[in-house]
Order: sequence, then C-alpha cells, then structure tokens
Amino acid sequence: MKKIEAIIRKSKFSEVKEALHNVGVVFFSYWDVTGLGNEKEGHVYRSITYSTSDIQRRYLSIVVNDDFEDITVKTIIESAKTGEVGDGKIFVSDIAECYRIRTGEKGGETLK
Amino acid sequence: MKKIEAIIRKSKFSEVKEALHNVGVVFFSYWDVTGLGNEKEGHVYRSITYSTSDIQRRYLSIVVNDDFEDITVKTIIESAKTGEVGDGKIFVSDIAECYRIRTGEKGGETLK
Amino acid sequence: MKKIEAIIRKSKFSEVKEALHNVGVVFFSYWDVTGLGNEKEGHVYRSITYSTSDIQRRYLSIVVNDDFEDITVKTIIESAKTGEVGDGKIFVSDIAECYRIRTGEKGGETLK
Amino acid sequence: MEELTNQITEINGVLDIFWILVAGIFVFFMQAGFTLVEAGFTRSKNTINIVMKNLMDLCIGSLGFWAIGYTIMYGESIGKFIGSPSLFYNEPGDMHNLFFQTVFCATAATIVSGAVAERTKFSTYIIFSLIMTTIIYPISGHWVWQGDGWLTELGFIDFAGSTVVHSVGGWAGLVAAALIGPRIGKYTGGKSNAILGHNMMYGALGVFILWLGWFGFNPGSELAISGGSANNVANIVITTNLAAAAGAVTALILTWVKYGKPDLSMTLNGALAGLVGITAGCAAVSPVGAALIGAISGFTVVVSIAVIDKNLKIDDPVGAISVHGVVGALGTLLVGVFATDGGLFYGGGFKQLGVQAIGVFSIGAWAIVATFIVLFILKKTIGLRVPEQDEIKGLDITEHGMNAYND
Amino acid sequence: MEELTNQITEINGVLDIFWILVAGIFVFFMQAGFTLVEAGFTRSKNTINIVMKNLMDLCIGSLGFWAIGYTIMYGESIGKFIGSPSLFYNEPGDMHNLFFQTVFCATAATIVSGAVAERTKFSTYIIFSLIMTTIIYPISGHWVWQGDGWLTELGFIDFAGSTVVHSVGGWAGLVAAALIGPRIGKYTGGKSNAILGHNMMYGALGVFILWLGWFGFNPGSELAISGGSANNVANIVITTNLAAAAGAVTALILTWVKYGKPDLSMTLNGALAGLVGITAGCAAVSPVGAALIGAISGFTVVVSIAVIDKNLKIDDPVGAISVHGVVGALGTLLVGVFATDGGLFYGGGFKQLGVQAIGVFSIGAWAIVATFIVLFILKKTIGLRVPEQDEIKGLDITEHGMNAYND
Amino acid sequence: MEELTNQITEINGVLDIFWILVAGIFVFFMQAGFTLVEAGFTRSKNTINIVMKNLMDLCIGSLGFWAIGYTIMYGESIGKFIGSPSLFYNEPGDMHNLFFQTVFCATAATIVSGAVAERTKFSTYIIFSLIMTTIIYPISGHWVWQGDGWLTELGFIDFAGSTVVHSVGGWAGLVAAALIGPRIGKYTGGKSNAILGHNMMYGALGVFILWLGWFGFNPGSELAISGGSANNVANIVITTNLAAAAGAVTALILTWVKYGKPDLSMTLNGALAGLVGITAGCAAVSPVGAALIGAISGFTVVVSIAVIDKNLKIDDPVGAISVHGVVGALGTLLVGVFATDGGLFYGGGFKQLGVQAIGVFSIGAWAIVATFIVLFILKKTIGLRVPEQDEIKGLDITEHGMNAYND
Ligand SMILES: Nc1ncnc2c1ncn2[C@@H]1O[C@H](COP(=O)(O)OP(=O)(O)O)[C@@H](O)[C@H]1O
Ligand SMILES: Nc1ncnc2c1ncn2[C@@H]1O[C@H](COP(=O)(O)OP(=O)(O)O)[C@@H](O)[C@H]1O
Ligand SMILES: Nc1ncnc2c1ncn2[C@@H]1O[C@H](COP(=O)(O)OP(=O)(O)O)[C@@H](O)[C@H]1O
Repeated sequence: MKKIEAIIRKSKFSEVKEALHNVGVVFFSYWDVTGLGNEKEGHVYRSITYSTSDIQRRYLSIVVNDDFEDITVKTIIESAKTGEVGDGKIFVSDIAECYRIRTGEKGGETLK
Repeated sequence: MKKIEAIIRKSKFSEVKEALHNVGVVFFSYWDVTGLGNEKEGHVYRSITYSTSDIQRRYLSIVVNDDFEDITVKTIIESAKTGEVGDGKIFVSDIAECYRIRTGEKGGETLK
Repeated sequence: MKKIEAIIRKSKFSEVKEALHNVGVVFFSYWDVTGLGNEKEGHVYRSITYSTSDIQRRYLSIVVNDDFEDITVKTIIESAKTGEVGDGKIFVSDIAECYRIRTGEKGGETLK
Repeated sequence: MEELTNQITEINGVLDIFWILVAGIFVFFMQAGFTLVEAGFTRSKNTINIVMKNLMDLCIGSLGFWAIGYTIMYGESIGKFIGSPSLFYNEPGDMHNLFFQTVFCATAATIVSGAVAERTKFSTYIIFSLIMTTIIYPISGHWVWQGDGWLTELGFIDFAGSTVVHSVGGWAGLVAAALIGPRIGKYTGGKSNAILGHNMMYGALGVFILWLGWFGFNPGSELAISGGSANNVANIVITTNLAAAAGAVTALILTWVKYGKPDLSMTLNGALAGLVGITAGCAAVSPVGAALIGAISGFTVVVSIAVIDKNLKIDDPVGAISVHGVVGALGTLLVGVFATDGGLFYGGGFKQLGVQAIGVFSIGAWAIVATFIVLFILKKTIGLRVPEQDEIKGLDITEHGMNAYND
Repeated sequence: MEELTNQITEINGVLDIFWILVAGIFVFFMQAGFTLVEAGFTRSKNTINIVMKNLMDLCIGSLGFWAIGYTIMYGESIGKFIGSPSLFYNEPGDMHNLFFQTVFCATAATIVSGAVAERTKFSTYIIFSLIMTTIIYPISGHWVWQGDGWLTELGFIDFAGSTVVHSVGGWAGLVAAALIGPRIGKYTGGKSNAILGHNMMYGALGVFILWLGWFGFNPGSELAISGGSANNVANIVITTNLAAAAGAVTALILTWVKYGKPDLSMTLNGALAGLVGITAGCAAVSPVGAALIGAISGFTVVVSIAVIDKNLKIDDPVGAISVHGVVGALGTLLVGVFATDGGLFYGGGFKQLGVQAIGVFSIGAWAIVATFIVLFILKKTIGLRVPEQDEIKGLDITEHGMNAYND
Repeated sequence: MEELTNQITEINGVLDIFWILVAGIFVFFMQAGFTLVEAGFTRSKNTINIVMKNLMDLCIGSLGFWAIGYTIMYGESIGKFIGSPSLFYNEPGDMHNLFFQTVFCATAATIVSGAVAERTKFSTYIIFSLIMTTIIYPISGHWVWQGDGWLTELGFIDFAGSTVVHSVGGWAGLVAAALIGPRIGKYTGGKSNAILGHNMMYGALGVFILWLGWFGFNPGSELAISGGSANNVANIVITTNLAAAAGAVTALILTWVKYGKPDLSMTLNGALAGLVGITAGCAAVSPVGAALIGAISGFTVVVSIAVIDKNLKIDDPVGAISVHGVVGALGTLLVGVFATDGGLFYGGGFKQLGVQAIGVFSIGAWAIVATFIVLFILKKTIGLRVPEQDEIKGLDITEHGMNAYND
C-alpha cells in the first residue's frame, strides 16, 4: 500500500477531486496548509508592499493499493496543473499496515 | 518506530483520547481534516437538498516504539468504533529516526 | 529522499523558518495542530482552574534529498529549542517517490 | 399669545425633525445589517469584496443623492414623472429630510449587492451603484413620494417603501443576477448545488440590526411625531414588530415541516420578509393584519427562494430578489387587502388592490428596464464578471489583494 | 388659552411616547446582545441553535405577549394577582407601552436560553418560551407593575425590573439548568471542567450592545421624559452607567487577585451584573450608591458563578443564573439599603428592606415553582434534552442540519 | 400666561436633555466600534487584550471622569487653565451633561489603545488610562469647552472635538507608540513589514458603528435641539455624513491608483478620517465644504499612515495617530479655511486660521508633554512592554490566560 500526499493549489481542488473520482479514487482526507516554495505572491497592506511565499495550499492524503499508485499520481498531475510556478508536489511513501475501524479488518481490502 | 495515523469521527475523540491514555499512549498530535469516504451525510440548505461525503474528521498522528504498535491500534479500533459506516481508518508506517528537540537526543527513548 | 516532520512551538516558528532559510531549506509546508505531550499549561476559566496538555503546536512537513537530512534536523533542533519541556519532536521517514506537478518530472531534482 | 402659538408650532417642528433624524440614524445602521447578512451568507473568500460594495454604495449614495438624486426625486415635478434637478442640495430647513431620504436611497442600492455577490466586477458595481442612486431610484421614487407624482395621484399606497425602496432594489437585483449569471459551481448537470454561507452568526447579527433599523424605516416614514402622529408612530412600531415575528415563525415552521429541520438561514430571511412585507402597509393595517401579512411574507419567501433558485435557476446567494423584490411587491399588493380603510377584507372592494397592482407593476417595469439597459452597456464595455480564475480564488485576494481572515 | 394648554399637554404626551419608543428600540437591541454573549461563551458547534433560541423567544414573545400576555400583566386586576386577559391587544393610544413591555418580556425569556445552552431540545425550549412569555412572566409582573398588584401595595420597589424581569429569568434558568442537567463532560469524577467559550469577541460585542440597551431599559422605565422626568431620566442614565463600570472593574480586580490574571469573561459578567444590580434602584439611589451597588454586584457575580458551578454543580454555561437571578435579587434588596429615601444607610431603617425581601422571595418562588411544573411535564412528555450523540456532535448539525461556520 | 411660558421653556429644556441623552447613547456605542476596529486590525492572539483595554478605559473613564475629571474640565475656571475640582459630581439638573462628556472622555482615552496595541503591559495601560481621563483630557478640554478657558476667549473653534478629543487621543497615542517601540518583527533590516489584521469584518462593522456613533458625537455637540438648534443639528448630520463618505471614496481611489487595488483597511480609515476631519467644523461649513474636508482628510490619512509607518518608523497598528492626531489637527485648521463665516475661502482672511493653529499647537503640545511625563515615569517603574516571549505568544494567553477563539 502507498500513501500519496499531494500539495496543490486550493483553487484546483474541485477539479482534482472530480478527476480522482472519475478514476475511482474516492477515499481520501484533506486539509489546508501553508506552503513555502518557489512561488511568490505580491501584496499591499496599508501602504506596505510585500511579497510572501507563505501561500495557502490544500494537502491531500490518499492511501491506495499499489496498483492504484500510478493512476492516482497521473490524475493529480493532470488535473492540478496550471503550468505556473506553484502547482505543488506529490510525495509517495510506503504504508506498512492499514485498518478499517468499523470492522477491525486489515490490509488492502480496507481501501476499496 | 512506527507512525500510526488514525482518521476518526470528531465526536469519538474524547473517548479515544481517554482510552489511549489508559494504555499509556499519551504523546501525540491531532488536527481536523475533511474526509471523503463511504459515509454520506444528507443536508438541506436554503431549500436545496444535498448529500455530501466531505465530512469533518479528526486526524491523529502518533509515533510509537514498535512494541506499542499493536496496543495502540487495538485501542483506537475499540474506542473509535460505532459500527456505522464512517468510523475511519488507521494507517501504520515506518519511522526511520526520531529526535527530541529539547535535548537533541534521538531514538526510541524519546518516545517515552 | 526523506520526509522530516517537526512539531514545534508556534512561538518558535519564525526563528525556525529563518534558520532553515539560511541553510537553504526553503520548500516546505506547515499547519497548526494540537499536541499532547509532557508539557502542561495551567489556566483559569470562569473560576475553574485546570491544566491541559492539549497545546497548540505547528507542524512542519519537509521533504528533502538524503544529503540534506542532517543539516535540516540539526537546524531545527537548534532554532526550535528553548530547553523547557514541550519543545517538540522531529520524525524522519522515507519517501519513495516525488513529483513536481507543474512539470510532471520526478525524483530528487524536484526538491531543488 | 401669538408668540406662544408660534413657539408651540416651533416645538412641534422640532419634535418632527428630532424624530426624523433619530429614525434616519437607525436606518443608516441598516447598512451594517446588510453587510453582515450578505457576508455571512456567502463564502469567506469574498468577504472583503462584499464589505467594500456595501460601504461604497453607502458612500456613493450619500454623495450622489445629495449632489443630484434628491432633487430628481423631490424637486418640482416635471410632468409628474421626474423632479427638476439641481446640484448640491443645501436647503437649511430641510436637511433632516435629505438625510432620511439619503439612507433610504442607500438601502435600495445595497440590496443589489447581495443578489450579485461573489462574482461581479467591483468597478462595474461601483458604476451601477452611482446610476442606481442618482437616477433609477430617484425617478420611480418621484412617482410615489414627491406629492405630485402620477402614482400618488392614482392613490397608490406605499407608506415606507415596500415597492419604492425594496422591490426596486429587488428587481434590479433580479436583472443583475440573471445577466451576470450564476456563480461557478452553482449549477452543475442541471442541478442546483448548495453553496454554504460562511458565518451564520454574522447573518443573525445582521438581521437583528436590520430589524432594529426598520424601527426607523417604517415609523420614521410617518415623517412626524408631533400631535396625533405620536400614536401613529407607535402603531407602526407594533405592526412592524409583529410582521417580523410572524414572518420568522412562519418560515421556521415551513422549513421544519418541509425539510425536516428548522433552518436558520431561511428563518432569518423570513423575519426580513415580514419586515419588507409590512413596509408598504405598516400605517394602514391593524396588528392582526400585520401579523397576517408577516406570515404570508414569511411563507412566500421560502417558496420564492426555492423557485428562483431551482426552477428559474437564477443564482441569488442571499435571497435578495425574493426578500425585497417578490415580497416587496406582495406586501404592496396586500395593502389593498388588509388596509382597514379601503382594503378588500374590510369591505373596500378591489379598487385599492387594482391601484396597488398598477404601482407595483409600473415601478417594477421601470426598475427592470433601466437596470437592464445600464448593465447591458456595462457588459459590452467593461464587463460584468471577474475572470473565472479570480472567482475561484476569491474576490478578496484578486480584487482587493487581501484575505478577510488572517492569524 | 385652553387650546394652548391642551397643546402643551399634547406635546408632553408626545415627548413621553417618543422617549418610550426610542428606549424600547434600544431594549429591543438587547436581543442581539444576549445572542452574542451566549454564542460567544459556548462552543461553536452550538451557535446556530443559540441564535435560533434567542431569535425565537423574541418572535414568540412578540406574538404571545401581544396576543394575551400583555393583558394578563396589565389588564384590570383580578384580586391583585392577575390581569383580566383579552386577546390581540389593540388600543390605539397605548401601543408604545405594548412595545416597551414586549421587549421587556422578551428579555426575561431570553435569559433562560443561556442557562440551558448546548443541550436542550429545540422544540422543548420553544414551548417553554411560549409559556414563559404568556403566563409566567406576565403574572408576577402584574404583582409589581400593574399598579394594583399586591406587591405594589406593599410598597415594593423594582423600578426597571431587577426582580420582575431579570431574576424571574434567572430563577427560571436555575430550575431549567438543574432539571436538564449538566452538559456531557462538564463534571467528571466530581470535578468541574472548563468548557471554553468559542469567541470572546462576540461576548464582548454582546456586552457592549447590552450596556447600550440598558440605557433604554432603565431610563425608559421612567415611562416619561416630559417635565421633571427629564432630569430623572438623566440621573438614571448616570446611575446605570456607573454601576456597570463599577461592576466590571470590581470583577476585574477580584479575578486578578484571586486567579492571577484579569479574566475577560468574568469582567464582562461583572459589567452585566452591575447593570442588573442597579436596575431595581436606578431611580432611587445616588451616583455613589449606584457605584457601590455596581461594585457589590460585580463582586457577588464572581463568587456566585464559582459557587453555582463548583459547589452546587449546576451547569450554567454563560452565568445567567448568577448575573440575572442572584444579582437581580441582590440588587432589589440593596434598594432597601441605598435608597436615598427610606434606605437603611439613609436612616430609613429596615422597613423597606423587609418589603424588598418579601417581593424578591415571593416572585422567586413563583418563577421557580411555575418553571418546575412546566418543565416537569415537558420532561415526562417530549423530553428536555437532545440525545447524547447529538449533544456530542453539536446541536447545529443535529437539530438544524448545518454548521455555523464554513469556508 | 406666565405659567404657559414656563411650561414652554420647560419643554424646550426637556427636548435638549432628551437629545443630549440620545446622542450620548450613540456616542457610548462608539466604544464597541473602537474595540471592533482595533481587534480586527490586529492579530488574533491579542484580541482579548484589546477588548479588555477598550472595556477598561470606558469603565475607568466613567468612574474617574465622574469622580473628579468632570469638575476639572467644567468646574469654575482657575486662571482660564483648569476647573476647580470637586469629588463625585452629583448635580441633579446636569446629569445629562455629565453623561455626554463622560462618553467623550472615554473616546479620547480609547484612541490610545489602538496605537499601542499588541505589546503594551495591561497594568501600565490601566494606569495611563486613569490619568488620561482624570487629568490630561479634562485640562485641555477646559481651555476650549468650559466657556472661560483661554482658547475659548481667543475665538478657537472646535465644535465637537477634532482637537479636544481626537487629536489629544492621537498625540497621546503617538508618544506612547514611540516610547513603547514597535512590535517585534515590524521592522527588520530597516524595512517595514506588513502585519495583517485578523478580521476585516470586525474592522468594517466597527467603522459602521463608529459612523453611527458620530451622529451622536457631532450633532449632539450642539447640546440642544430646541428652537433653531433643530435645523443646526440636521445640518450637522449632513455635513458629518458627507465628510465620511467623501473620506472613504477618496481613500479608495487613492489606494486604487497608488497600489493597484482598492484596499479595504485604508478605505475604512478614510471614512474615519472624514469623520474626524469634520468634527471641528461640522457646524461651521456648508455641505460642499464638508465634502471637501472629508476628501482632504481621506487623502491625508492614506499619506500620513504611510509616512508614519515607513519614514518615521512608528508602529501604529490601526492608524490611530494618523486618523485622530494628524487628521484631527488638520480638520481643526480647515475650519479656518472652510467656515462659511470667517473662513479663508469665504473672504475671512487668515485670522481664524491663525487662531486655529494656536489651538491645535498648544493642545498638541500639552498632550505630548503630559503623556511623555506619565509614560516616562511608568517606564522607569513598572515598565511599558510585556516580555518578548509574551509578545510572541500573544497577550491573550500570557496576560489574560485565555485565547479569544476556541472550538
Ligand atoms: N520539499 C517540500 N516539502 C514539503 N512541501 C513542499 C516541498 N516543496 C514544495 N512544497 C509545497 O508545494 C507548494 C508549491 O511549491 P512551489 O515550489 O511554489 O511550486 P513548484 O512546485 O511549481 O515549483 C509549496 O507551497 C509547498 O506547500
Ligand atoms: N484511502 C484513504 N486515504 C485517506 N483517508 C481515508 C482513506 N479511506 C478513508 N479515509 C478517511 O476515513 C474516513 C472514514 O472512511 P469511510 O469510508 O467513510 O468509512 P468506513 O471506513 O467506515 O468505510 C474518510 O472520511 C476519510 O477521511
Ligand atoms: N509520539 C509522538 N507522536 C506525535 N507527536 C508527538 C509525540 N510526542 C510528542 N509529540 C508532539 O510534540 C509536542 C511536544 O512534546 P512534549 O512531550 O510536550 O515535549 P518534549 O518533547 O520537550 O518532552 C507534543 O505536544 C506533541 O504535539
């Protein structure tokens, strides 16, 4: 099992969600984070011009069976991309074990 | 060392916290996330009936020594379960190293 | 590639951010969490004296190439430390793969 | 003796001015109420934009109505259709009226901002707001409230402005919302989706403030408190309060029965509907009549919001079209039914009702046509909507460079 | 000449009506204040429910008090205990009084909602609210304010309602909170746990609004402003303001000394306590007396909240029982001490104090018994509390199908 | 006959008291406005502290001004510089004035809290607030408003207190902000950093409430409404409203042109600047003059905020120094320019302008010197600032033991 963590633009979230849905990835968790990266946003507040790289992002955490890894990554890349700096990153790591609380069962079956 | 990530119902949190406490798991971090899963909630807003699977959940991240893995997982499953769809998931993965900032020491000792 | 997760005091965040910046770690994501640990805070609310170990913390998630692991950990420990109970923890784990959404490229290059 | 009589006359004049000013101050505060309701019923990413619009239509309305609008409305009548305009009104003995009318004008303007929330270009809104407060509103207002207007002569009753203020704002909002189109994501696959308001406490506080302001709006429209007016004012306070209460209770029950749970946002709209509904007839109906008008308004608003949203597929985030347009018109018609003097239920036949219908219809037509022309021109020139990406990101950051909420 | 005298009499009448209406409008606004304080002092998951309760007791109170409550309170006295009821009050020259009394009635009702917050069934609350505003409050109000009530005849002084309004609400809240029981998690292992309020800014804004409203509540209870009343009204404004300030300062100092830090939520309660405490005697005491009453009230509320919470183990999330019940009673008693005419400290002996005690006690007993009976019946029928799981999830989503805060 | 004349005189007296009280109540509400603006424009971790400061300066001001401040300001003049103090003012026929002046005094005090927000020790602020309301403000107030003060005799015009109230508060804020120093992180490497306000909706609601309150502040300063005063009051309502609107519009345009986007927080400051700017001359200028003063004020405040922040490097989180100090002084000077009777633009020459300058300068000097002495002593004794770690953690948790926002 793999955990796929994607950090994307908030404004792309509904597209990504729909795209994932279309390829059958319908279980995941998400929350809002602040990201530091290459992108900078320029602002003015009360006459002070400033530029910040602390930008609001959405963090998706998706655990999938190994055979879903590629399609999930591919789908996110396609749907979250604008081509501008700041589109975000995807990180893949291993999950050792996985349980469904409701039933207590474990293993890849719980991800379906 | 293992990282145990549990996504549970917000309303079950105090029970889970207490249960973990009782088995000696008193160090962890948590935050609120939105989860997509099997569970759906039906609502009405300004005459529009809709059903959403974007449900508020609580995310627990607990790093424990290997010998604590089983009891932690078991405790969460027992205390977070209602038997209804939407009770959540537990994911276990490996932690390579671990540090206590205050002292700079590393390894499993820091988790005690 | 490694994922370095650090849970630090909110009040230490700007120092840590600057210190990381100085050693060239400028890409990461962070969010606020509640942490349970050794530290306790005593409060009074409407005449009730209580002590809580549910303390607001900041969670940093930093994915770096292997050669950056040590310096990142070291920098965080130095800049986040106050010496008082509650300074937080750092967890290191492996990342299997990594993608830049904007370009679709993968591997350690995307972290630079 | 004459001296004393004069002094008494002066005192009565002072009382009236005093009351009009206090009432006007309460009406002024409604701007805060509208801002809170609109912001609360929309998403947090558009809060600054909504505040800006409400603040600006107040400011532009204050300046524009003084600069020219007031005389277009109240200047000597030209053919019963429009007042003779003059610039920068400054009539020392009449400033209390200028103030009272200014805050009414600002109300009409601000209604529109709710209907077009979350997607409209700020600059476009500003221009429309200027035209609304200097031309559209003053002209139809002239017909009814100047004294020589053609609707006055017909015997049209709109005591405090269910039609003159509220439905003008509501119909303008209808045209604007239709022309601008729905928010992205509001209708997908022919289905209307719920887009939740971000802070129901703001919505509720806004309604309390609006309700408060209405105690200036309706009773203040007596434009006097001396002599017999004092009791009239008190009566209007009661009819206003009962209609609001009845509107809220009716909406509560209706949503409870219909959707299984008592819905706060609809109940709040119900209270506002009661207030809008009673505005035309607040001085003409009995307390029982007021409670009934309130109940009918509360019922209507719940149905109307559903129909406009789901059947007409016009996206009105806060329900402004239903609350102010539909219920404003309805309330004006109901005067013909519930007026204790001349109403259908009081043996007055259909005459008053007919006159009311003419007024409602002609003013509605004016508001719709005028708004359409203005917005059509703006559409062809500077455009009505923000770019799609800006709408998704939120107007606060894209139009104003800042989020409303930070750490 | 007579003509002129009549006109002058009329003007004085107008002034009084004018003032009563303005004061009533300020009192009306207290509903927003209560809503904000209660919502701010409780958890975010119950915000909509709290708003709904406050909105509904206003609406139900407005309708119910008009429909029957007003005449039960002010109708011709039947044996000094109750007014002769009649339906749908409509006395053209008296509507200002109906309005003023309506908003007072709504205040008494809304106090209860704070004490029972976060766990009570919405439908149960609605029913109780209806009975409170049409029966419980009007009856004891009759004893003191109708003119022929038995407590009036005894010489009981409760100028603006420390007892008639506030402690009635407070005692009803006490019974309700005790019967309904504490919130889940409030008491564990015999220990009282802190359940933090979710927005202190709401709490503070609410207190500012309540303080504002009290400038209608107390000075408005003069029920006149013409002639010598003008100075009385001004005096009452000052006593009211000083008591509030003294209450807040005292609570601040006390929490600072006792708990090490100046606690906002207690200081806010201190200001409210000062206001409640002065309500009975606002017209009878000197400024110094007012400041002292305020200080005593501020001190008492801090102690009382601790005792009720930790010793009596009655869970009152916002401190309504202490602020309105305990301090309301205390303030009424203190009239017997500080009244410049007849008070203990001014050489008046214990007579007035005794009468005050009778009033406080008998009205308290009435409120407690009546509330107990009503709630006991409701408990045996539809129940008082929401199911445990609903309470944990929050009443907003379970009772109203929506969260107060969204993106 | 004489009887009737007396009654008429009494009625006029009642009208004036009535108006002063109502106006005072509106001014009182400004405390809520200030609290909201200051809290909204600062970080969430300091919200409770800001509420506490605003609440406490109201309470301390209410008590202190009554206890001694009022007579220092309005007592019989000692050498035109200070009133004869007496304790615990209690003059039955004058309590309306005590109230009106109390809320003005609280306004002056509360301005300071904005300038020193997010870093000042709570106990230090409390002490300063006490001295401000009992000594600093009453003394300079005496010079202008007591009737025998030296500035009154010179012919200095400050109708409602652009200088007496606002710039005294503003200059005190300037000295305090400079002495206390900037917030940690505000200036790094010689650069001024943006520290975002945490809730723009609070800021906006606060400005609406302040604007409302100003309809008590300026028109109430007529201190009468009977006879010819009624029209004066109405005039002042209009000049006040136009200046606010013009100030907001000007600030909007200026930030739009200068920084590319219309900035809400500056626009809100623009509205406040318009209000402060017109305060001195609200009764002396025409509507056009008022609009111009508002526009100049709105322009000035945007420039002034930038200069104070970026050039002088004085950290004023909410812009209090610019809004109240700079624009207060400017508005007072502009009376010499726009007064229809005696102003420079109306052929009056430089005389009035010169007198205005003397007043602005001498009162400014007094406020600066007095504040400096007080704060210098406090600095050497209990200290002005919280410890660095406390500031970083936030004053809410460190000074008051609680966060403003919870679940
Ligand atoms: N190494 C990293 N560790 C954790 N989060 C990262 C890392 N690199 C990027 N991110 C997240 O991805 C977001 C986008 O990255 P950015 O560098 O701005 O754009 P791009 O990937 O297009 O070059 C950042 O704001 C941050 O939240
Ligand atoms: N594969 C997954 N990856 C990440 N989070 C998941 C995943 N599956 C479930 N979750 C989280 O668990 C929550 C509960 O899951 P759900 O499918 O609704 O119930 P159940 O596990 O009882 O079938 C979801 O809302 C989501 O937050
Ligand atoms: N095993 C753990 N798993 C996850 N988070 C932890 C763990 N241990 C500590 N933390 C986080 O680190 C924070 C600080 O830990 P604490 O025990 O209070 O201090 P210290 O590390 O100095 O002993 C906690 O509040 C919690 O957020």
